[in-house]
Amino acid sequence: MGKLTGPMYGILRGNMEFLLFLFRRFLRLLLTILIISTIIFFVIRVIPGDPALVVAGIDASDEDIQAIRARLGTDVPVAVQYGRWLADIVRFDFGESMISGASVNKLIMERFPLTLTLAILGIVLGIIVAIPLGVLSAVHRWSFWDYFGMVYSQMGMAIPSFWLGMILLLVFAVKIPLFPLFGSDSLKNLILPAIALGFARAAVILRLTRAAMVEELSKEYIITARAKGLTNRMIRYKHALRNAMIAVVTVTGIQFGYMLGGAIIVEQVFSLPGLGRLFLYAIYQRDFPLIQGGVVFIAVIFSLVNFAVDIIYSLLNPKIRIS
Amino acid sequence: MEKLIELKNINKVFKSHKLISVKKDDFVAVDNVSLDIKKNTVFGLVGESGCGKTTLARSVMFLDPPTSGEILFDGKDIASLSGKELKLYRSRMQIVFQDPNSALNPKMSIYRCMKEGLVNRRYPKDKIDTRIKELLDLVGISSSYVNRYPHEFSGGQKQRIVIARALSMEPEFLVLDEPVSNLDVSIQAQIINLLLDLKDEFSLTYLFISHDLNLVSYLSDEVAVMYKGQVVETAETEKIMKGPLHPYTLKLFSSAPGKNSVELFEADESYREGLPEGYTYFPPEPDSSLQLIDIGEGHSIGCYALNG
Amino acid sequence: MPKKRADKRAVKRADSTLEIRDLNVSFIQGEKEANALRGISLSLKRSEVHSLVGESGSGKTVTSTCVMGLLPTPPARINAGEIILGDQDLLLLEEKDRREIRGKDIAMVFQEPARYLNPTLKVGDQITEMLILHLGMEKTEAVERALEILDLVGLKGGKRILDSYPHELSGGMKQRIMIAIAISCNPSFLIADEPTTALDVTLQLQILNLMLSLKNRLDMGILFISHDLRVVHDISDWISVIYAGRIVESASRETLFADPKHPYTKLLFESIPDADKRGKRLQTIPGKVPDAENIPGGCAFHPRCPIAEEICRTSQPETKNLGGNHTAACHFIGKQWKN
Amino acid sequence: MRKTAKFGTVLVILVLVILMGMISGCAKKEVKPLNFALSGNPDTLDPQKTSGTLTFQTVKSIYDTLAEPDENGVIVPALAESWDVSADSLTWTFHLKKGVKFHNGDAFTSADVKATVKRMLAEETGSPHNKEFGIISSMDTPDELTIVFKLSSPQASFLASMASGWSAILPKSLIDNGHDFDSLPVGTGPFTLEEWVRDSKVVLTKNEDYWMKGLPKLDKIILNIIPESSIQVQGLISGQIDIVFIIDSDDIPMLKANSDVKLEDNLTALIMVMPMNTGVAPLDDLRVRQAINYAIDKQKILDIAYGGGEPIGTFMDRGNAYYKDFTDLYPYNPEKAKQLLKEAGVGDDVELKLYLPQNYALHVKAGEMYQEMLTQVGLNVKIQLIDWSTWISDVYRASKFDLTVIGHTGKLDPNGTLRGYGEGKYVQWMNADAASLIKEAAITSKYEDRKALYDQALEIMAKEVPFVYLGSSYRTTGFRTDVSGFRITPNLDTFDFRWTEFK
Repeated sequence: MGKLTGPMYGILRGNMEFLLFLFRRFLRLLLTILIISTIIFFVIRVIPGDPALVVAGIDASDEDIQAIRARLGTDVPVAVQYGRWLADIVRFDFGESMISGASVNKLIMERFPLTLTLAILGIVLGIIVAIPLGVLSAVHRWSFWDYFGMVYSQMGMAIPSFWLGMILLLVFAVKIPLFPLFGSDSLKNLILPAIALGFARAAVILRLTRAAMVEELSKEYIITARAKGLTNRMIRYKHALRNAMIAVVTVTGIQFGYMLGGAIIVEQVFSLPGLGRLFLYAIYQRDFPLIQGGVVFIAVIFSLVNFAVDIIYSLLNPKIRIS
Repeated sequence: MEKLIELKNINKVFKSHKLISVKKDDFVAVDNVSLDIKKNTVFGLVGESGCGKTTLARSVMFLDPPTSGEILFDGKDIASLSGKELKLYRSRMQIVFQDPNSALNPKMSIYRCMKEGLVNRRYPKDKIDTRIKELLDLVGISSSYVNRYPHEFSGGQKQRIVIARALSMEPEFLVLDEPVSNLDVSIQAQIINLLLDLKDEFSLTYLFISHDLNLVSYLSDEVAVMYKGQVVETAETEKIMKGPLHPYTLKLFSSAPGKNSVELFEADESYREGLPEGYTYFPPEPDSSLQLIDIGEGHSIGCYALNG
Repeated sequence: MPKKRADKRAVKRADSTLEIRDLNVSFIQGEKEANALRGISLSLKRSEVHSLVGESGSGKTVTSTCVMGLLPTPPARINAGEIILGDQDLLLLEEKDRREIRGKDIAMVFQEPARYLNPTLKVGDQITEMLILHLGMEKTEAVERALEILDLVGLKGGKRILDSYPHELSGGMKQRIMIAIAISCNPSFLIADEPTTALDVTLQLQILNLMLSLKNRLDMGILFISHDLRVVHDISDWISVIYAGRIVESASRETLFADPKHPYTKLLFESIPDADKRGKRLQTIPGKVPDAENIPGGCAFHPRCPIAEEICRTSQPETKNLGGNHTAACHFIGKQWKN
Repeated sequence: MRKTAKFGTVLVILVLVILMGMISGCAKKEVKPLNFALSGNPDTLDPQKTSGTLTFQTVKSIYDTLAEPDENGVIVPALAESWDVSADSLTWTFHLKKGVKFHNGDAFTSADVKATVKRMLAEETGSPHNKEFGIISSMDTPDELTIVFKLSSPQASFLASMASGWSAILPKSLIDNGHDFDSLPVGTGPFTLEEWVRDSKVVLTKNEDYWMKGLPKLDKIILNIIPESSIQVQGLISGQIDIVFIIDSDDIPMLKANSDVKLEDNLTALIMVMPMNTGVAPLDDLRVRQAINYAIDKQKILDIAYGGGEPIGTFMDRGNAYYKDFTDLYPYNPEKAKQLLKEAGVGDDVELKLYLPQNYALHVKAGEMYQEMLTQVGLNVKIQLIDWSTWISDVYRASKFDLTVIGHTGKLDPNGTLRGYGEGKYVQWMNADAASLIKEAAITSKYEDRKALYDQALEIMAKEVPFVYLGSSYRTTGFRTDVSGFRITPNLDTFDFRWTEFK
């Protein structure tokens, strides 16, 4: 094994061990999906509302509705529906939307790129703003930057993204028409939504960055670094920030997960054809397969994000090896 | 002298919990330990950190029941006790840890913290206040401080309060896990004197755990030396101080400070001091098992039989 | 090591003592003022171990951080005193110059290596960053030097150790890394703040022996800070006993252990438990070390002192030289008492 | 500190540069399209598979039907040049237009009509309307331009069915291929589908070969799917949207002040009502229902909640050819209401639950006004918000409600509007006379005869008041001033862009 040490050690030491780790993660993912999807399967059937009625419209006769139920497969007992559905999802087949008849997989994959781009842009904007500001706030406590950061994070937590989105549109799409008011053709359409989405997340990341930096700066190894005669810059950025990032990365990952949820509101305001609106209408219309597929999809995304966070975390934190 | 505690072949294994794992890395923290602790004596347990002292103590207290082995308290097997009896037995044994801060709830006044234990064991309500005063008096804390909170006390005072609380259960047996290591020299002496006084006054029995050889040799009647979960040497204190035999004991003794730069004792395979014929201090096979051989007058050493 | 650089360092090596004179430090917190150091003087010669012994709160750590220039001001305030290295008073230097000296001329080793090492930096980086900063070495050169230093502190394994993270090393190894970091720039003086307290006895002995051998090889002066008289006994050339921010007694190790003059020193010796005192009650010192906010007037030790008289309450005893630089600050030096 | 400031400045500049880079370099000019604001995504573009209005609003421009309602709601020829009905009303013969072409180039013939209706009837198509066509017993195509439908029973509404959005004619060749009409509609309509980005936009381009000469006038239409009405309105103001279909009454004053925008009010085919569950006490008591009708200031609710409209007084939309005025029956008279309630012995000890569909802000607003007015006369009304699918399943299908607020869409054929009332349809109102009148009208083809039957039925409904008949509301459409010729098909609420143009 020779020279291999450090974070990726666990991965490189033996492919076997890493594969096993992946396998365990995968099993855990499957288990999570099974549990979540089972819960959602029954919950959406317990809440009132029948997709057949949505399909039929209010003027359809009882006969029509029966026919539609039969076609949708909601005319059999819930247990049978559950069994059918389980049998389908093991083949990664989430069925067809009850309302539009399109394949759930296709509908989701059509919308996902936009929501993903939006979330990534949002988190990148959030990080660009939050981490430097958080570090500055921590390093120069009670300075202008710190107060600025505090005001910002207060605002970020308090301002709803719906409202912020509206304001951004009124200012930057109507008063000063730099950006389009609606549409989804170019990256330009995503800038304002990404800001609306990233704003609140940035506030959270900022607070955390500040807190983590303050904590790290009060740790003993900082005294060692000072005793070594290192410059303040080295102490802050080489020593403290590196450690502070461990916590920041975790929270940023979680925030990224929240982005997918926050996207629902932002997509509504900015008329973007993303996952959020797809799922929102699926719920309105009681489109069972689409709701189920959506929940499973989000669970998978969350797990993947968590997985990525774990990997980055272990890269940053040598104490956590992947095993 | 009568035995209060008998430990027979105590093992404590920490299992690794993994859904799917390539290897089983169970950790044997206590490995086949047998000891007798006599009534109204101090039994010292020494060894380096991580050698299993604290785990053994927790097993004895039944805080973490041992994986296997028997614990006899006053001749009774603790494992055989029902929940109710166990609770009763447990109140006869108390433990004092190294760090009094974690033992005291910072949000509770000393009075409430003392009262809790007494109420728990159904001490007559009207006598609780008097009892608390008595106990605090006993450990040298002015009873006018009862309404103060832990942070208002110094480390030594907090440790006294912890001891007072332990005493409120009227135990017969106290496990003292490094009770003075965090204290200043002058305070340390006060607590040690207090512990010795209490032992005489209430006929207590102590299991005293420490890495400080000087302290253990001052305080204990008998000493056991632990190394990697096993007891490698045990004897009356005087005996072991005068003639330590096991190479690990020797190493430990030689490194105790205050001797002006003694070189660390490092035994080699040829070292067989005090061993009966046919035994060795070093495992002849990787999986040989250690035996505790009595070489007379209660002095036992851990060694391996040469032939199987 | 390249010759040129060795020469450059040789010029600087003129300073043979680190001298603390009448250091007076207090901490300001709102209205309150805590007198942490009330006139500490001690001198540390190269290739000598000078121990500063005292109980917690007596001012040991304030002294060492003050010498390093790491005392945060505020809340700390240096009221008076000098710290002389060579011909400079360190307290008068700019922060930038101070930083030059830190780590390079005066280095420090701390109590708990696990917490005082950066958990996310490889130990190699933690050693070499100083060589690069203070000695202007290239990275590869610094790694070479780091390997030499590892050898010096008795760590076998070379590169593999440099590529490790602190948590991958045992407690003893971590403390050796701390020492390696401290000695990497060949400092003239080393401040060791309870460097072995967190270690088991066997490791403690190893580290103490290592420090002694390094002292001799590198011609360092060590200011050894400890609360453990027995450890101090093993390592020191000279010992100063500190109580409530003042040095109450200072003597060579032999003298101090053979003939302590200050009642506090005597009581400390007698309160240490060991096998010889079996069956006897330990000598105790009543009360506790006063906090820096409420130091008693007169001799600060008088409330706990068995021989205190009226004068001890009113007047602070002067530090008297008892010959051979053995000093003690007591009105009744050498007076005996009955237990 | 100076370094920090520099760092911050660099950061700000960096962000700006990135943003500017994204803004520039993506502007292209071409033919001026008409931008229309559509409030939601059509579920599908297959007219046979849905009952969703958004689909019909979209495919109206892509498909044609044999007949279609004109601006006044009169059914006029479209793909069929003319039609004949046999005396027994059982045989319907349609004569088709010549020279009509599908977007894929296929010529339009009677075979396409037959294939389309067959597809509609097929179980696997899953059309929610297939029962409506179940009365067709046979179809004959004597020649390419003639199709004969034989019905199993007389059905007056058959023509209306053929004029409805779901009777759009699809090309036979593609039906046979199993073409994906869901996302790639192919019809004979004035526009062809260029692109459908789900939840974002539908782009339509001119059908150069359209059978109506000189139409359509526009080259391109973009139906922008914008769920937030305030964004639609902002789009209209800023010129990014040319037509906004329904405007929230709150926005009207602001738009009126804008010279780039003009507003047009039309009466909708909506029957705005507060249904009362006549199956539960105390609403089963006619006096209570009458009292409630007297208690409501109908014009006020129309004006405030629905942005204006005209009262109806019975269950028929105001603009309908079968409408008869009964608005004088229950004028606003709270005193009378109180008196009737007293007679019926109903006080505020009876709690009436008013279920409001929460995604329809206008109904919620109206509901609050109803509650207020009913409270004035001493009733105890509690509001509960529910979502749309719950409304359908619980209120509409299961009649689990006391009061609710809704707008029923008036149908092309009155039978669609009235069918089922008097027989317990969701308000649980039972009236044998009304039921038999409605049934008889359904099989009467002659207008005058039908009208007489419906007049009687509507009168009974107007007097028995299972609803509070509020009125037909106005719909306000907003246009950029340079847009003209936009039509809305009555009773279907679909958009007709054929005559629309920029001035």
